[in-house]
Amino acid sequence: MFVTLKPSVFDPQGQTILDALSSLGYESVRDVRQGKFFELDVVADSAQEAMTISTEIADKLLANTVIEGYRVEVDPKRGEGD
Amino acid sequence: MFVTLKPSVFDPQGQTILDALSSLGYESVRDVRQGKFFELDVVADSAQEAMTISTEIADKLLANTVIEGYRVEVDPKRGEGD
Amino acid sequence: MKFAIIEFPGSNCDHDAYHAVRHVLGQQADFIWHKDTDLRGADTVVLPGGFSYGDYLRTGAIASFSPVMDKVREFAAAGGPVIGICNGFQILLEAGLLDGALLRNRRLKFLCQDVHVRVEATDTPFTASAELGQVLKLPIAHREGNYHVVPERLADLEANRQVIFRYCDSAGLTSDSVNPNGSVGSIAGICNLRRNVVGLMPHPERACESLLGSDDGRVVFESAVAALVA
Amino acid sequence: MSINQAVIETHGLTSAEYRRLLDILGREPTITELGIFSVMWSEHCSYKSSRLHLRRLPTEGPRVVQGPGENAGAVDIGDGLIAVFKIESHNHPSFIEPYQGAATGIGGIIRDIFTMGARPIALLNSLRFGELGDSRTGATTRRVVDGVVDGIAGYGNSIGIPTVGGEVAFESSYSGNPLVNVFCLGVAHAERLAKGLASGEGNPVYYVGAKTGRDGIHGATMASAEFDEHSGDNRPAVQVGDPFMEKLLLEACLEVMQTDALVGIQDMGAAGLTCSTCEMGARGNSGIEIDVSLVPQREAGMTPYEIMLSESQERMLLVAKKGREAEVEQIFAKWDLHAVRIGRVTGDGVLRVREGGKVMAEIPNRELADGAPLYSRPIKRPEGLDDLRRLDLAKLSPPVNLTEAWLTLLAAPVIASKRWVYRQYDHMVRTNTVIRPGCGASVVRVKGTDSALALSVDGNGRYCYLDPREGGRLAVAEAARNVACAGALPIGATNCLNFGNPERPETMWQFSEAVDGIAEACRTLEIPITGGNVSLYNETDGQSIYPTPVLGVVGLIKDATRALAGVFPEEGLEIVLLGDPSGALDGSEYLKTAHGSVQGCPAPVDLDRERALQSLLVEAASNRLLRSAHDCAEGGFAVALAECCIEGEGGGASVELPSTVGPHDGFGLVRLLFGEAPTRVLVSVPATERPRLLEMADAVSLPALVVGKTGGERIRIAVDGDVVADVRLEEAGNSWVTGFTRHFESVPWEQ
Ligand SMILES: Nc1ncnc2c1ncn2[C@@H]1O[C@H](COP(=O)(O)OP(=O)(O)O)[C@@H](O)[C@H]1O
Ligand SMILES: [Mg+2]
Repeated sequence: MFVTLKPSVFDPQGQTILDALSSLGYESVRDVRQGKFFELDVVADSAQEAMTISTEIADKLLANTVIEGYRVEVDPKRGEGD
Repeated sequence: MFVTLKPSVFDPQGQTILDALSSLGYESVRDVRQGKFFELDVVADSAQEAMTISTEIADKLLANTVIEGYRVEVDPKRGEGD
Repeated sequence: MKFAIIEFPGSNCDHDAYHAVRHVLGQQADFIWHKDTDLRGADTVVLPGGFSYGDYLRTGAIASFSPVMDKVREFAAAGGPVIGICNGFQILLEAGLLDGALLRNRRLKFLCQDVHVRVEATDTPFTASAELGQVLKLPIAHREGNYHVVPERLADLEANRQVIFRYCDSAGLTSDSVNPNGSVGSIAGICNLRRNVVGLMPHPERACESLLGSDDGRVVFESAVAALVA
Repeated sequence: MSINQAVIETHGLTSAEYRRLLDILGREPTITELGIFSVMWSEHCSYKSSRLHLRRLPTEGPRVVQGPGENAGAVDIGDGLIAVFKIESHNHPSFIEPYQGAATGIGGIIRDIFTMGARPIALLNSLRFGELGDSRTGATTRRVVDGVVDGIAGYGNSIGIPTVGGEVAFESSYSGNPLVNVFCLGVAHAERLAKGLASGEGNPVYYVGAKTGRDGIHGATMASAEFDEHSGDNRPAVQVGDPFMEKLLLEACLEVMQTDALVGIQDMGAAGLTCSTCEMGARGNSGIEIDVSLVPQREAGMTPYEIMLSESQERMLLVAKKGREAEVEQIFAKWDLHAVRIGRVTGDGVLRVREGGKVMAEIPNRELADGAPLYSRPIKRPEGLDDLRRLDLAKLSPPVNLTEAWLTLLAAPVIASKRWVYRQYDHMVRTNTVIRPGCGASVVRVKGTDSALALSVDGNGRYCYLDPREGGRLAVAEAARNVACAGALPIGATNCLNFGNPERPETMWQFSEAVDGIAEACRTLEIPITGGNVSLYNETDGQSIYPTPVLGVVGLIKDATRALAGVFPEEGLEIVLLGDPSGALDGSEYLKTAHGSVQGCPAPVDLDRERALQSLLVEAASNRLLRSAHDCAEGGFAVALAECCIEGEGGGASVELPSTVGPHDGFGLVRLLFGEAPTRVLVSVPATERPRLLEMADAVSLPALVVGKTGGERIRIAVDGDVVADVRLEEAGNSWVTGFTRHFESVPWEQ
């Protein structure tokens, strides 16, 4: 689950990293944006269900949709091992 | 670029989120680990080169390799639009 | 006059708020544990500062789901005065009781220092005893105090006079250099449309005794008392 | 695993120590037992090299309620209350991972305080780093400074205990081994003092807090071994702090202590479960039996060895009264904590570790806790010390422009304002901070009483390097003087002794000398040492740090409204210099900043006169004679004067000093302005109070010189009628206020 600031929101952390990189000579880096990601271990009957649960969680808790956007990916293989 | 705490390192944030989810009734979530991710816009001649630069940056600046591991992915198509 | 001071796990200015209203102002005050679902007849609700749930995930995010927040919502919906200070402000935003969000300070670091704020409206229960344009010296202590709303919403806030406190210098002038955290419009505190819910980043409860350097913050709590008596 | 020579060595035990172990057990140890012995007998836990020396420190006094030996010391502050305080080092972890190292250091010292039943109300920190300007190590230093300050802020701010003061210094000797010493103070009701002991056969032993992981296994032994280039191998051993968990623990433990259901309590710090079980048993003359399979675990497949040695943070061990279990468990549950019964108190004096039905370790407690061999390690005065102590100014030239030299000194990272640091610390939470960080000691009031406590941590490694005994005396005198300048009577002290490798006789000489110096000063000034911490093996690749004792002194102000600030509060006050006008350049900041030289014999402290000065300050403050008091420390008179003006509200100042007789080496004025010496304080008084102040000074034969007045837009120093240094207040302010940040930000990022 990936949570990032919306493009319209200024990202001071990304900007600071960008400044640091340019002072280190990494001129080829044009932009940096910092986000969060969450690995959730979800028990579900199907990838579909896992997706539904995760999306709900992202929307409700893990992202603040006033400033952040999110993207959910499900890796169903993970569970099979259990 | 994905930066996560090494598996053996305690992740208090993930633990607290897990507890919160369970008190919200999301019992099916078994584990949460929180990580950071960075989107870098790198100008490079090849995906290979972008990979090299990004990996170097992750190692030097973005990840604290004492407690964190990282993974780099390059999305070459991105650049084409520019 | 009775204040309810809500305690979340990780709140750490709860005792400071209690001290200010109970011992400095001499009003009644109750601590309300976040799992409680009874505000015990309080007249005013205070969401204090601190690091609820460690500020893990996002400041105020997890606390906004606490059982007591349903009661706070009801209380606010009935017009009851609610103030969120620092982390309490962050919780009100996450709970949707106020508009906008708080980002990391523009220079990233935690900032603990005195600032000046200008009172922009006196028709709220927490500024009624202040004068319009009055400059208060109050401490801030936060890392996520950079207030953000999209431009259209900012225009609404301004049009509705929902901006209650703005960072300024000791003479009351706003400028980028006296905006400590990068907040849009130098906003230090806002209220809801109904004007009974107020959130602010500075800590008035830390500025209630001259022994501690300023008692400018008293007016916030005195307003609440006066508003009720009136 | 079979226990062979190699295994014993990796556990850091010498063959003599291993023989002792065999004697105690009367058999070969299991691997779990070997692990337990190795951490308990590490330098860090057993103080085996230092303990014989520490006995020379004075630890008694009429106010002492708890001396060394418990988790923290305590002194009586009246109103039925006690102040509980201690200082600890977290040097090695902070170099490996600055943020987490410093953060967990804060977590550890806070636990030491609330373990005693005290509500922590203030934190201080004493930091030493390499030189920011060093082209080889500067970038690393920048990263370490940034991480350490961030870590202290991250933990302290979150848990809601104000970090009200501290100190920061830079010397190349710390570049590979920074020092992070943290101090915490709490207040408790005298009758509620909790102890770390286990007694009452059959009483339940509880584990509460974070789950146990494989963190920091061998942490305690790591803190006791010097670094080398392979230190990286220790890296996975870094622990992550969880201030939120600690906040819950703090509140829950204090709530449990309100009941009388508790017998004893101790945090699991260095050496975790091992140290807490064994020490609690030993203190209570009992045994403890635990079952490691009941210990909450974060990782799968942990062995008893790992569980016993883990240094996971934010964990406490409690002994409750039998029959009161439900009460205790309920309080923890309220705070979302789960108190787990992992064992019980026994009457046989043995630490017994089971894994289910199997006994994995069985060791007599007392021998384990107190039976570590004590070493009287060889001592030798370093060769070359005499050369070091000879300062020959003839080879140096005095500054052409004293004003410029002054501005340079004001901007030196050691002297410049530490606002960049303390602004990141919440120093006001809990609404007790009467005097904030900025200049001199900090003052916190004690709610519910009229009184306040003044706090200061001080040490000067350079003085100790040149003369460890004098350095020890000077550190005590300075910390106490800072507290007295706030109008507080010094009533207790704690110390953190940071030294190099004790196996070097020169280090042990430094150690022994410093301890004697501290002891002398504490005796004369009547300040008991109630506890502290020793950090040895502070060296990297054979290069030792400066010997650095750091003293934390606590002072009592009976009436909080009489706390004195360190800066001029208004214009038109008279400025009086108490003590001798001139100082020495030996070991001074001037000599180092201007000439890169660390040499000479630091000016010694006359302890009787120091005592007279401090008593005078306390009395004059309590009579409201003084408006401010600031001691002249690093940078001497001129720096102290500038700080009083810059941070204050009194504008500039115009002063006149008499020239003093000294060697005709061209450095006379430099000594007068920037020379360093103890027992010198710059005070401001209303003109009406001046005669009384001078009388008081005269009565104790303390020199007191009216040097000038506050006010104006310039700071001007004249000597015998000639202006020798003169600067606009704003310009001086700019140098001092921005000096630290400018140095810091001019260091390139680490490559
Ligand atoms: N690491 C730090 N943390 C908090 N405050 C600090 C720190 N370093 C310095 N300060 C504050 O800055 C001021 C100046 O410190 P210092 O130069 O050591 O002066 P002094 O020894 O005279 O107290 C003090 O008030 C001190 O508390
Ligand atoms: Mg000092």
